[in-house]
Amino acid sequence: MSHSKQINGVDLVDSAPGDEPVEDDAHGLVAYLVGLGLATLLTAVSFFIARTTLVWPPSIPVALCVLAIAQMGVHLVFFLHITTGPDNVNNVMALAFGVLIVLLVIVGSLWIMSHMNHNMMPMDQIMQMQR
Amino acid sequence: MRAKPGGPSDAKRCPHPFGSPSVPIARRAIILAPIILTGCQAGVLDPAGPIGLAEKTILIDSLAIMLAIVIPTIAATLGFAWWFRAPNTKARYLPDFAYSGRLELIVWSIPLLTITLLGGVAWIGSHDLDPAVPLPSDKPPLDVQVVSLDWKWLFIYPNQRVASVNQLVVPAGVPIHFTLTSASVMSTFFIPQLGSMIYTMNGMATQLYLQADTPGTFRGLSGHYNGDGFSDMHFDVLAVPTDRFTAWVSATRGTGPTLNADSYAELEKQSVDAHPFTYGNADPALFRQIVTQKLPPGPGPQVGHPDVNVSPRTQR
Amino acid sequence: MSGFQATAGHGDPHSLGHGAAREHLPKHGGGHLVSKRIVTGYGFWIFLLSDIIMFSAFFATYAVLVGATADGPSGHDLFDLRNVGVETACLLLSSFTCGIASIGAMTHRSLWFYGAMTATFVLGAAFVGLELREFAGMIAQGNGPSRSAFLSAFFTLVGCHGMHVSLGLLWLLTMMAQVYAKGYRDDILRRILCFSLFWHALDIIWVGLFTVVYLMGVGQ
Amino acid sequence: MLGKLTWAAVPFDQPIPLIAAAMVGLVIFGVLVWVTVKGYLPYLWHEWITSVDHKRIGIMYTLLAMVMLLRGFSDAIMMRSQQAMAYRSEGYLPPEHYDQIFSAHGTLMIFFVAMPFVIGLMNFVVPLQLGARDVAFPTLNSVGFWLTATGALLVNISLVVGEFARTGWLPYPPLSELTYSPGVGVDYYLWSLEISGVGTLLSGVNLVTTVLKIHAPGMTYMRMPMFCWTTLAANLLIVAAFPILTATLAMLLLDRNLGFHFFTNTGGGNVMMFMNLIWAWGHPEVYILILPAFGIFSEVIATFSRKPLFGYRSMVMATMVICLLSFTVWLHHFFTMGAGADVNAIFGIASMIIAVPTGVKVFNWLFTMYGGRVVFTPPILWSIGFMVTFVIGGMTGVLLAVPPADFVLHNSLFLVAHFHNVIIGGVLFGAFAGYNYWFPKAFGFRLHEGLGKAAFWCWFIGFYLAFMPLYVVGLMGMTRRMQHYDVAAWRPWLLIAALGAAVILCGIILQIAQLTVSIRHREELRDETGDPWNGRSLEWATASPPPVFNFAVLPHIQGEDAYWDIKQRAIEQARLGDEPAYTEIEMPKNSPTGFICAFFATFMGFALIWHIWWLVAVGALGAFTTFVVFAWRDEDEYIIPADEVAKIDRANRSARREALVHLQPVQ
Ligand code: HEA
Ligand code: HEA
Ligand code: CUA
Ligand SMILES: [Cu+2]
Repeated sequence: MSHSKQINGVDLVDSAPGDEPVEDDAHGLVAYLVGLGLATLLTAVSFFIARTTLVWPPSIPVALCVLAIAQMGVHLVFFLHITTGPDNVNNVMALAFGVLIVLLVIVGSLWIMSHMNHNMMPMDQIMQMQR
Repeated sequence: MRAKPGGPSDAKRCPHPFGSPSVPIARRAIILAPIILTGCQAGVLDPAGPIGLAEKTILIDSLAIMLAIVIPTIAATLGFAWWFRAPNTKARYLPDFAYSGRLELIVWSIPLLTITLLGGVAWIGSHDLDPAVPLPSDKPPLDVQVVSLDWKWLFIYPNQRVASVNQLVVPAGVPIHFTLTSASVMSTFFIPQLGSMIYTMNGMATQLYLQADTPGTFRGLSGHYNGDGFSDMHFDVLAVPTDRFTAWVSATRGTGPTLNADSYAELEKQSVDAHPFTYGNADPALFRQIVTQKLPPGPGPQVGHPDVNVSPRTQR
Repeated sequence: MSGFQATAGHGDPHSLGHGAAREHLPKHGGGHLVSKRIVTGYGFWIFLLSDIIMFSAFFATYAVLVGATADGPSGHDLFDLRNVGVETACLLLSSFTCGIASIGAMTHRSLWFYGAMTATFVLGAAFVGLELREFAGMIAQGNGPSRSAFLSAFFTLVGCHGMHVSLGLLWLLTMMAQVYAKGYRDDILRRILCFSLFWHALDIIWVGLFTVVYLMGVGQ
Repeated sequence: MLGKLTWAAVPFDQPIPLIAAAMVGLVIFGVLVWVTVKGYLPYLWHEWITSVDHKRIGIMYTLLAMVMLLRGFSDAIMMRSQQAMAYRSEGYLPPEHYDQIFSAHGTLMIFFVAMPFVIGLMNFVVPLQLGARDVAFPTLNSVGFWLTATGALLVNISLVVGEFARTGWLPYPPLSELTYSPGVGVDYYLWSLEISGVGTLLSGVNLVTTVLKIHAPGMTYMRMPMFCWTTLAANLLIVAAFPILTATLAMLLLDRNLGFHFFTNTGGGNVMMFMNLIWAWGHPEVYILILPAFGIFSEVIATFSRKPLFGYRSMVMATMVICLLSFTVWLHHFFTMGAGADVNAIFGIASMIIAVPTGVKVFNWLFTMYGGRVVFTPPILWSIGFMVTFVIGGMTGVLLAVPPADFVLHNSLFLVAHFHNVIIGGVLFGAFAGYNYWFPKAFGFRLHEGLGKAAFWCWFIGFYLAFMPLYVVGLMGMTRRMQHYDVAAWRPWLLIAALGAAVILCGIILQIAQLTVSIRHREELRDETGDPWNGRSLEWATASPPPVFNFAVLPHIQGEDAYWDIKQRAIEQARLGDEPAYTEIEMPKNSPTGFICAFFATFMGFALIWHIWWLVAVGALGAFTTFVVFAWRDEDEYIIPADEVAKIDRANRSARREALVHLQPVQ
């Protein structure tokens, strides 16, 4: 937390999310270029994997998820400049909180709903009755 | 129709609140104050079957565990507030008492330990009393299919090929396996004295096992609000000796209307306050057709006053 | 304040009073309090997180309903990966040009700014156009959102992103007009910062979208 | 031209709502005429409606809450009297009317009473406690408030034009789908909440940013008053939970208006997904309400025990733990749907774990009183009443979190008793404590103490009379939302409950009396120094009511209990600090953006409900134009010259200097 870095009540500066981390813009441009390159690469791999027959099919969704997470990371670092500022703890904390909630909502819902659907499938019940 | 107080069978269904000796009597008196008041009034605390009994026990145990902390907390609140009132100069004034590592530890660990205990109860309880788990019994369970309609209950006995509306007749001492669905909106099937309630939903089938230990009449209802006719959507559960049940089935069988897709479509329309009646012949495949939506869900409100699209009123 | 204050005060050196004049605090200097730029950026960041959480609800719904096709077509029958590839390329490039535009704005270089903003707009509009064409095609074949729960979820999830992009385009034009009319004023630069955050965030959501909806959908 | 709207929409056959609405209309009209004739309109417009001052906005939020509280309470009285009468009879409210009443009661109470009340208090107090001049985004703050007001207005319009939802306060499908609720009631519900939800989200973003980024120098996180922490936690929850509500309601809207199939019986829709999503918002929501209340109690108990809050760090920790855990328990609202033993048990245990940090809080309040000098003012009476009542409500909550117990208690009046127990005993008591506590700060005079105490006792006793019987009938198997019943054994309890509601009514009347009497006698109750309670945090360091800029000079904070330290030093030295060097202050200008946006949003919402599409377009365009025009302005700040700042501050300093003579160093 940025304010924990206070000295005699004086804040060390923190930065806004998305703020340019470097003063000289050539450097900024480089960051965007690197980001673009990495993102293109990851996207291409994703699209390739989705249709290829070279990998074991059940592993495809996993691979896609990993690639997507990687690409989101690339965007966050190179486009949104998160984590590269002088003191970005606060921004990252907020991001972590958001990601946690997103995960809870998605994973929680899927978990709950899969149990519900499983327990209430009419087919299940019918099979049970025909037993 | 509710349990009549004073009847001979009542003694059994209405156990003395001080029945269990595990907790000292005086403590139980406090714990059970509200329960003594409700006494034998045909509710959750007056169970008539194994599920209800177990749930009541869990309820009371958990309450007792928590009261052991909550009552001292309330007492301390009142006590501290009064003793440390400003005019009381006898009380010590500790203006800097704002931290104590030892107290902090106690403050976190007391609730934590309590919750650990309760959590154990919850874990075991949910597994043992999972509504979809069959009851241990040497008798094979009786299958009953339940359909909640706007605003009445349809009970189909697939193996007996009979059905009834707003009246559930079951043999006492035999586990009942309910398979439940809804013809339209969500409802909850609930017989307070027998225990666990469960939702009914269109296109889905939920499972529930219950059992009435002794003969008696119990109230059943929809726990979940489901529209204008909700308050009238209750039914009587008649738990009868097994031979009486068989007699009821054979008396019902063949008399009265037939339950098939056509009569079901008629029944499915919204109506309130249906008096109990039976179907002498029930199509055993009907339930499956309802669950799989081969038979379309209920039509919803048809009467409108002043205008269906603005504010429909139910006809009564 | 403040009667009982022991130390003599310092006026308002921390621009807590929202002083635009104090905006020129040395950017990474030693001021005690955060500048308005940081406050605005942070607030918008929080807003974006909440937007992403909203998308997570749509994502969860889509994931739950993906199999509920009501005997209608599934993603496998409907999705065209080439179209999605082009859409992705548009959006990714526009993220890049948007970055250029914000560098241009921060350094007050109009050529960069206007050029890159225009490019962003064109790419974004192309994306929206492609998506609309896809939607129109599906609806024309009777596979609109009321066909099945799966399609409801699909149209809502993807459409919600598309709507965000469209609103972003509207915002983009407003920003260009504001810079044109008022120049690179501090408050306008703050809005440009927010806009670029928004645009990049949409790209992140799209990554989730094309992965979960299209790539996994086709693979089913 | 007018969509579905015809004369048939006005329920001419139902005199009660019409007469009520006519009365309200007359009163509003009368007030408007009075305001205009007296020439107060410009004052209202410049000082309140267009104000972006967080204090004014906070006060308006609270006012909105109180007015809606009266509406919600009249609903409650109707329900209690209906159930008292409707034994083996229809009572006086037919189902289609009764069903609207409990739905409206729940909706209003949660969204337009409890929420605005706590948001109002947070808005008013937090910048003052942080030593800031305003919130992070003053204009957005105003937009947020006015959008909330729009939602409240729409709900109330439904009383006269059309109907309100008859689905309960959470519109479970398929009952809320077009097939089973073809009327406009559910649309009223949905659009009101979508619009006010945007407002709530804006205020959440605003307050999170304020707490995290805008402080006086030296106000580090670990020096913030407890209320700021709970505000942070509650607003983080708003930011994280409200988008889920918006999305969920949007899906239901799509189902109803465009034939989508998210939650329909047909087309593969899945009603369980609605329950899942709505409670993923709904459970965090109840902590959004209670956390600020916890903060208020922390302030009040510390102040009136004349001691610092006990275990500050523990309290911070507990707050943040509750904030996170609240997102892991939502399934406990549908244990009886059949998710299976593992899922039920895990969510049940997660729910119970919340009792741990909550218990820590309760015990820390206890130890705050320990060794203190407890002064029994109304705010602390509410707080002690809360501690006693809330632990009971919390306990029954934990009981409901035990799945097998919930299997027989779900949807019963036991549940209704639980949540009124925590909401009234927690949130409402907290709001009233805060109201009594900060009223002098807001208006410059205290509230009458005797009447305040009397109101408290009526509420306290009335609450127990009204809701303890519901626990009993709940255990007797009575479910919620019953329009009539025919079980004789339930009736006595429902009569007691009705009596309880009447006692609460006395409490409310006493509160209104308290307010009127206090206004009459404001000169005697005047708070000259700005520190009427011998407070500890920074809001007491400035005048009451505070000047627009809050602090003439930003305080430098040296420790926890910021103001207490400064004050003790002044008392020891028997003099105030040196007069600071005053400089000019820049403050944000007023802006009608919020009001105009809300104006268009009201029409847009109404048009969407009734399918008047041209009006929808007009409303949307209007709102967008307002924003662009707002964005175009060049000057959004004005300057208060240094000598004016000095003049205002010197007046307060002299009052304090006088008061200082009477203050003794703490023994
Ligand atoms: C914030 C939430 C809140 C509050 C405060 C209340 C307060 C009350 N509620 Fe409410 N209630 C709900 C939330 C709330 N309720 C919800 C969510 C439901 C579920 C709805 C559903 O089923 O869908 C419900 C349902 C509900 C029912 C329906 C039960 C059923 O389903 O059968 C009943 C029945 O009597 C009831 C009664 C009361 C009563 C008597 C009060 C009383 O305590 C009265 C409250 C008193 C006031 C509101 C005070 C007014 C105070 C002032 C005006 C202030 C005075 C002015 C100054 C200070 C200047 N409530
Ligand atoms: C402000 C609002 C508020 C608060 C704070 C709470 C707090 C809690 N609630 Fe409540 N709840 C509601 C509002 C609230 N609730 C509403 C509105 C509903 C119904 C909605 C509807 O259906 O319409 C509801 C419904 C509800 C249910 C669903 C029941 C059902 O539908 O069948 C459950 C089940 O688990 C539950 C549990 C809890 C728990 C475990 C807590 C805990 O947070 C309580 C923790 C507090 C304590 C335990 C007391 C203090 C602690 C100690 C003194 C320490 C020692 C104690 C122990 C170790 C036990 N609540
Ligand atoms: Cu709900 Cu299956
Ligand atoms: Cu909950």
